[in-house]
Amino acid sequence: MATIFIVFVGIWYATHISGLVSPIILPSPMDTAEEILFVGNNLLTGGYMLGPLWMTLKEVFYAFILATALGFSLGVLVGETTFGERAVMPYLVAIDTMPKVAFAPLFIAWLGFGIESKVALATFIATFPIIVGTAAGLHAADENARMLFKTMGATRWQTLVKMKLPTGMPHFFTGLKIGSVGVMAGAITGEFLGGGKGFGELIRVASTNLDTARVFALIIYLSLIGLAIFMTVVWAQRRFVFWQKSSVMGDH
Amino acid sequence: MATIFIVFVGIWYATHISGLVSPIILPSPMDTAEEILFVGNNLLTGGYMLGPLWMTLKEVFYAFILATALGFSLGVLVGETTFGERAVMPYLVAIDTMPKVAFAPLFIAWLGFGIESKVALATFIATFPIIVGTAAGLHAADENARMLFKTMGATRWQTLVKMKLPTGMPHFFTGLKIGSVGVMAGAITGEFLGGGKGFGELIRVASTNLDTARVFALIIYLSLIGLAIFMTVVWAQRRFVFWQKSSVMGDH
Amino acid sequence: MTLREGSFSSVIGSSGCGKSTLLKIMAGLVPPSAGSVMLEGRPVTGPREDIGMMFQQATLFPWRTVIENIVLPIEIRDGKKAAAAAHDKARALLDMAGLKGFESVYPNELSGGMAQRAAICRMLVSEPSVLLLDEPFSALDELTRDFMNMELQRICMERNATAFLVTHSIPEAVILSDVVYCMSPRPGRIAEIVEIDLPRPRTLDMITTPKFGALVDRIRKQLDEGAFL
Amino acid sequence: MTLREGSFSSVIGSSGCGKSTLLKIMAGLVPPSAGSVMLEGRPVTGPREDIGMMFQQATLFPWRTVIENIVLPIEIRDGKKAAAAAHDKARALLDMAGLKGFESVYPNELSGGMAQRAAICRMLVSEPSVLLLDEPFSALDELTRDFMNMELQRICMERNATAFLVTHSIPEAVILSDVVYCMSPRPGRIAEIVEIDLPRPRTLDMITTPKFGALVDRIRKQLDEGAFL
Amino acid sequence: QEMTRVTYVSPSPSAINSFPIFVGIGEGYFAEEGIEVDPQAVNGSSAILQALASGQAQIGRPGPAPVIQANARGVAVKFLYNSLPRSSFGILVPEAAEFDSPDDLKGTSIGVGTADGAEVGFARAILNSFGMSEPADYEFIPVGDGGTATAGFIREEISAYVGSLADKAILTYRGWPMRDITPEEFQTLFGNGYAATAEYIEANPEIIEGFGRAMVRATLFTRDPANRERVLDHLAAGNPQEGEDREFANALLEAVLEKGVPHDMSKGWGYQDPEHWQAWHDNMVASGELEAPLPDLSVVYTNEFVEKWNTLP
Ligand SMILES: Nc1ncnc2c1ncn2[C@@H]1O[C@H](COP(=O)(O)OP(=O)(O)OP(=O)(O)O)[C@@H](O)[C@H]1O
Ligand SMILES: Nc1ncnc2c1ncn2[C@@H]1O[C@H](COP(=O)(O)OP(=O)(O)OP(=O)(O)O)[C@@H](O)[C@H]1O
Ligand SMILES: [Mg+2]
Ligand SMILES: [Mg+2]
Repeated sequence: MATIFIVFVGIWYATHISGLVSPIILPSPMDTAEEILFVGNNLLTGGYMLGPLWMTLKEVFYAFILATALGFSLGVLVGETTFGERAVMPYLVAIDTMPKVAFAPLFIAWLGFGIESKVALATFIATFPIIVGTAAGLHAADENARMLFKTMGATRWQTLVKMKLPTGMPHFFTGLKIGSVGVMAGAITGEFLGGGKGFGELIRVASTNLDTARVFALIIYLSLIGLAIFMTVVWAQRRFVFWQKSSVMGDH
Repeated sequence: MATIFIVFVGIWYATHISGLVSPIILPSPMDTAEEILFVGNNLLTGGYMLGPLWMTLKEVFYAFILATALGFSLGVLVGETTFGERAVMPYLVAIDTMPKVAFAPLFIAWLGFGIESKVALATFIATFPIIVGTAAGLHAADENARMLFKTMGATRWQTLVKMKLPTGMPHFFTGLKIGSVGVMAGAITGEFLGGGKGFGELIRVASTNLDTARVFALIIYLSLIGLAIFMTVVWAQRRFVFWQKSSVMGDH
Repeated sequence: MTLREGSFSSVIGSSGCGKSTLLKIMAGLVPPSAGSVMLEGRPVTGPREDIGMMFQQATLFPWRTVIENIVLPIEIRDGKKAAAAAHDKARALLDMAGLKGFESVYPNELSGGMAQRAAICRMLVSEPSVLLLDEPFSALDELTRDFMNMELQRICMERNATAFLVTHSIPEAVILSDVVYCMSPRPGRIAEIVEIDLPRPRTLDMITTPKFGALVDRIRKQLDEGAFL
Repeated sequence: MTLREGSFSSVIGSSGCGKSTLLKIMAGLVPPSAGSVMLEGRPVTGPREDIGMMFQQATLFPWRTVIENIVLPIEIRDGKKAAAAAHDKARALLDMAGLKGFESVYPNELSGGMAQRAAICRMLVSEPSVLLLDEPFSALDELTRDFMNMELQRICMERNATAFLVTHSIPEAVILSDVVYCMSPRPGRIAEIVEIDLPRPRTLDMITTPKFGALVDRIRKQLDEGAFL
Repeated sequence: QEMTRVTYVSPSPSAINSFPIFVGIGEGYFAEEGIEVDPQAVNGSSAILQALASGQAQIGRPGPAPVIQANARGVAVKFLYNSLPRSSFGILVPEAAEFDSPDDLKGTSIGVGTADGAEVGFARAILNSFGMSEPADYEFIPVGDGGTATAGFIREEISAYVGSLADKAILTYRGWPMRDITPEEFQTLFGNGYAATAEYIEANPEIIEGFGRAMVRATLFTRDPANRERVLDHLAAGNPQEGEDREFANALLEAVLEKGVPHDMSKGWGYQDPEHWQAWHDNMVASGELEAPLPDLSVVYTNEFVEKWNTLP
């Protein structure tokens, strides 16, 4: 990991000193490092960036919860019922294909400039992968397990809860991992498009001011948060799908 | 499906005549239908929209191919090797969390305003789900199958190609489905951000002109294309993962 | 083919002749291509909950410990509370099956035979009135198998349960059953029906009686006739 | 425990005593907690390709037809072309196993016993010099089983292959083996080693000889002693 | 005193571009009028108009072209206060480039930003007047913001960039000195200003009055060089990041102030010249952005409050 990092920074530095790319587009690693320190310092000393960070974290948190709940419910609808698969799924796909950007004004019109409209956009972006993952998971149960539940006289609901859902957990988590990353991107996009005093706005300001090193620094902080969310999901998967080998290690 | 459609349009119409929402935010269904006819007519008669449509289709097509190839390769790297899982995955997650918008200038600087930069952005967005899906698929093989391949003296490569990959197909397709939808969103976002004479630009222009009905109509055409791509993937899954029940039907 | 209430029937036949399929049809899991299945006077159209079924594969759920797997039918029928109350019963069944001490182990730590035994316990825990068993003892050693056979007989007699067993062991079929159905190879038809008129309860030492031997021979001959080569 | 080249050994013991684990250790799939495995003078540290192994589950791959599943070891060892060339051989093995006509069927259409037979064919197709078999015939009817046993003996003798069989059937162990290892229940230890000095080739009618009966009894007694209840 | 809350939306998060708002807040001018301003930022004029139309915001700062467009679509939005009487856009070329006049750009590609559709109309109007038409004589490439514009210059894909005054200041400050080659006569194509829906104006004339008065006071305060430090403080409070580099903030403010000087000081701050509106309108009709001329252009803006605003207490 460290090796990759060094190689990566090396290439970056080489590109920089070659002068091929203007610093407005690609700042030097040193400038970026300096800005990282600056932002870190600002955050640690309770500077003006702390508020935006907190705002974005809140958005991401709420959106993730909502997207999980919504994606899971819709995923069950789509994966479990013919109605869902035939009648609902095409709409979900169609809606997800649409440029989310086009919906931002609608969200603002209905939900205002507060956190709600950003949460809505982020939820919107992160929900689809969870739907697809959950639905795929519901198809993963094998014939024998299905038949066993039938002979036990299980209701459809019981079959779902006690067999299909646990069996489909690995698929659900695949969706959740993708969604967890989407939620961050969604929150920032939401902030770009309207209102919201979060990190996205800081990036936007830095970007309009062509302060690219700052943009990079802010983005790196966001990435770390995104990584933390992703790792939480990975951890949750290890914890809840303990019966499946979820790591490469110990494999060879 | 038709029912949903009618209910949906009904609510839309009711919202419209209630006068709660201004037509520049939510146009009436009739206006939208009119615009749909207009756009359709324009496309069929070889009007000026055909070029942009073709451009966007090309972008989507190339990006999907690229994202599948890239996502698959990286997914194998991440799912199969400890190096990939430990050292590469965190970078991939971190990069994917970053607002793609921030990369647009870099892509344009390197690839220009032509189709390449849009393809790059769309690929970028669609790759991650495919990586996660592929990697998850590689963990899906069970203990017995792994041991069997070991006793057969299979090389790591053979184990991968002849056992882990086929076993992981359902997961791979989950990623592909999510990616297929992302690629469309990515192409349009790319067109929004700079250059590009595709459908995204038509949407932009209509949007700046506050011609919301036109925006909706254009978006609906995009959705249909997105739906077609998604359905192609679903079809491919039915075809290639024939041993798994991939539909709800015939289940109860 | 008629199963009397409280009777014990076995099906024996060459591999692939359709025994598992027959069982699934009887359980209402697979629609029969011809004919119909009646249970207690009513036709079986869908699965019924007083049927206990065991498949050829153990089909334990990896996210539940052994004991949780066993009380699953109770949980499904009567809810979580009843399932918790049934833990003692499940533990008794585990003891009987020689799985003492494996209550809280996850199924992927069981050996093949142990998984099969756990599946039998799961089937028995809800005291179904009809038992459909697909080669329940195939992965067990002879001793355990004999013991499990006797337990099965005891349980069926105690509850007046109707049992239907698929097996490949002729002695097993004879010692347990009132009727043995011999199936001919593909396409599977019932070739002969052998009534076993040994007195109940059966004991293991009946195996050495000449009458037992004669029955075994008769069935073997029947199967040899339809031999697959 | 030493296996002579070309010898046929069996392991018998109660369910869960560690037979499958022993087999996996011998195949180099699981590291032994103590002791070591030597094959042809060299210690086994990882899996080796001249070992043919059959697990308790058939483990056929659902995306390959039966014949493609069977030629898989060839495909892995010598590539696609060799695999195509081995189709005839695979078809001969299928015929032998009574699976004629099932070449192009996918595994989910096979019955339990048929899948097991297909797995045996897969193991045999690459003509391994060491065979490790985990209850290969448990889901087969007696007739098929006897026939498969004789085939197995023929194949081993023809190729001078070393075989190691886990089984629950004492007669099966006796008729096939040169040595039978009896394992005690958990924790599994080798309790007794019984040399079978019946002449080769063995035939099915040896089962009725008194010598055979004596050997079976001896092993049964041994197992009864360590009985699990 | 009861405070009335007014949500203000600007097309970008910059505080400097909306300086009267932030200085007015900082100096308490709005509070004196009983108004509590809640500043919000969206992306571009269309989003502002959508926010106004939905009632989520009361006052916004859109460009004139989108306001005309909205009225054409039956959404009654009125321009109230012209804060950039001199064009806020310019045709920018790199300092060292040999272009001096728009007709030098014949046969080239010109980058246009994405912040506003208005700049496209602006540039097209100018190029049209030089007898150039798209696509025969030039080509527009939408390049997004300044960062992508520099990428376009580096790759030599664009020869000029139609950007805002802020873009010019920022690019220059970041080491990409830009030159504005817009001919003087096009300075009448004014830039963004303050607007509200006709409905809101009708229902709350006293708020509009107070709001405008506070802005005029803030403008005067800002324009007094003696107050510069305090002004920069107020702006930094509104957008700390923008105000971090004071020298940069000051440069940007200078550019904004320069374009904000009225053509005719006697009409007062915020005055809108009907001729300039007509020019915008005609340009839009000529370029086809507007399908049909508006029957009555005067509904698009109003000068009825200008006098009251400029009568200071
Ligand atoms: N993955 C595992 N993790 C921990 N313990 C295991 C695991 N697999 C098996 N065991 C334990 O190891 C012991 C031996 O198992 P093994 O599968 O070798 O038994 P076996 O002799 O083959 O039994 P059977 O005849 O039932 O197949 C059992 O007690 C079992 O609980
Ligand atoms: N899913 C399926 N689709 C099509 N054919 C099937 C399917 N499952 C089983 N068959 C066929 O039905 C026949 C009977 O299968 P069944 O599983 O009932 O056999 P069985 O008597 O239980 O054999 P065994 O003793 O080997 O378990 C077989 O010939 C098999 O090929
Ligand atoms: Mg069967
Ligand atoms: Mg075993």
